[in-house]
Amino acid sequence: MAEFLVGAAAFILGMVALGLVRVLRGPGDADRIMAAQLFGTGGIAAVLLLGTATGERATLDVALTLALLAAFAAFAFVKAKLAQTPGESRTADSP
Amino acid sequence: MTAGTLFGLCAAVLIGVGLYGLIVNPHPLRKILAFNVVGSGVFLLFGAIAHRGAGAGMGGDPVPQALLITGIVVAFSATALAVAVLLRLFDETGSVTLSSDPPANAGNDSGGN
Amino acid sequence: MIEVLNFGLAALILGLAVWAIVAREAPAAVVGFIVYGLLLTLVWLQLRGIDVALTEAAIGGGLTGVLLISAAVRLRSTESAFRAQRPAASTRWLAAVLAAAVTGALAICVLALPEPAPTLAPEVLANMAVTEVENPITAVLLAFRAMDTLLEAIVLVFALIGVWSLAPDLAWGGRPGPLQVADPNGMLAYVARVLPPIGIVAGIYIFWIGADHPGGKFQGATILAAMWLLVMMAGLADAPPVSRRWLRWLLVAGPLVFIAIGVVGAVTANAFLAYPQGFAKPLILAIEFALMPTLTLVLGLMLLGAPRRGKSP
Amino acid sequence: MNLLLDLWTVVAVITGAFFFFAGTVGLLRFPDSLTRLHALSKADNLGLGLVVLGLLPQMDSVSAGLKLVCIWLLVLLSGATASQWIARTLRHSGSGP
Repeated sequence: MAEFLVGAAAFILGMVALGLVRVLRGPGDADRIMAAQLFGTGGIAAVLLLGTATGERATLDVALTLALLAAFAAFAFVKAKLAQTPGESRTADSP
Repeated sequence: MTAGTLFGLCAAVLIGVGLYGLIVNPHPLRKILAFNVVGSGVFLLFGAIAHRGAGAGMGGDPVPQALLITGIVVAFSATALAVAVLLRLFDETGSVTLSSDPPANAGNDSGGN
Repeated sequence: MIEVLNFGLAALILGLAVWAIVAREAPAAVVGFIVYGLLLTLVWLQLRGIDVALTEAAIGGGLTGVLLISAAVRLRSTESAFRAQRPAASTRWLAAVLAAAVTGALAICVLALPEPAPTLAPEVLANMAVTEVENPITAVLLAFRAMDTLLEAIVLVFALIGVWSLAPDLAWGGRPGPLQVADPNGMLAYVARVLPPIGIVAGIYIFWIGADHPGGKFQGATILAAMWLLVMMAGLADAPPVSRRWLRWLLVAGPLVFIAIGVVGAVTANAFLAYPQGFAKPLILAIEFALMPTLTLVLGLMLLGAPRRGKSP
Repeated sequence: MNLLLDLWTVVAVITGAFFFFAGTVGLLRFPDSLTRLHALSKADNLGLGLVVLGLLPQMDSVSAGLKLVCIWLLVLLSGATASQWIARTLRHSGSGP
């Protein structure tokens, strides 16, 4: 079982790593953030799989921390981006 | 190859890559980024050595691992201070250089330093 | 299989480090660096340093990413001027040779490390019972190398003072960070209401289990600081003015309690920061409790930067 | 029983991994940013969700299982918000429809 879980973690990491091509190609910063977001989710899945494979329960807490902070970079990016668009900061939060 | 040796060698390359970036990237923010790459390389090297010291039922030598935690937090505070200085300089002057010859006029100054 | 994973991780990390250096635009480089931080977390797990992985996940993946991506987006307009300033080919070659030499020397050192590896793990294990904590990392941080942790807490407070001292005269004593005007019914405001209660519980949980399992005050404080930041980002609460007395007291409370306990140790146990017999665990807990608010505030305020808005905005 | 649970883990994890594959393909192949954003949510919701469901029988305590589900819900919450926010910058910068 452990071998299978490690293999699955490696597969998922390989997949989301392919998605990083978007970081290289862009074209916009938003596409890059998306690739990072996908990698974050894949990374959490990999941490869970590896933690279960080794039976080390504390890795769950690592995944919990990652999940709590996963979207912060995206939030900060959007905030900074909207603050730069003139006249946008005031209506920033109304769709 | 053991994980310790593999990531130790990886760390050595990271330090080299970061050092190169620190020298050749003229933009201060990119220098901060490169500095962080060097820093994480040093931490990783330290961690690889800690991993070799596994024993007594522990996955690694706990003393370097504890110092790593201290190091990561201090590196973050140094980065935050550097970024704050940079942003303040930008707010004040609209550019992020201290040179008397601002880079905006340096378009014809190709080559040299 | 695990070797394949490790090699893949190493290759990805190297690729992302190179990307963070060579990318044309700073935001693109920073995104690469954020992913790089996440990968480092995985590497720490592979190196069996779960405490370090937690710290990296919280600080390297979370706070540093927020700090750098905001700065990169703000400084975007300054980048084009610097592109003309690329150093000459000779400089680049010299830098490459220097970097390669450093890498080579370090690689030789890595390969020539002594066998068997020197380790302090058995000694930590032998002496851990005295401290009554179960997590060896916490035992090292707060008992065997408590001086490092004390100095680190002081360094953090000094770094924050450094950030604050960048304030323009008019804004001194005012609130740090930009004024956030947010729609109370917006999406971010929604997350800023739902996530922090869970995050605060998780942060305190990570802090609390630190005595016996991987976790501790740095990781817990980082999560709490991130939650505070989220609430401020959404505009639900404003940053406190830096002249507030309670804020300043909380900022120095952690190091002061730490030093006080250290001095008590000097009197009762014959060494600065030594704990009297049988009181180790309560004193360690007292230090952790005192450091927790200090670290949370320092980490959160450091991300906000220098005070920018005067007392009456 | 044990074999059955293991089988469940294998099937769910493989299906979850497939959705990560699908998310990556979408991120790489879809023509514009908003459709790529749509591909992202597949990995968030289904990929991680199935991995979590698959790992549930391998947990040795109820609290560990609860934590696992919590992690998934947190990713769902922040992932959905982040997507919505990224979409907004796309609209403002004019690269959306």
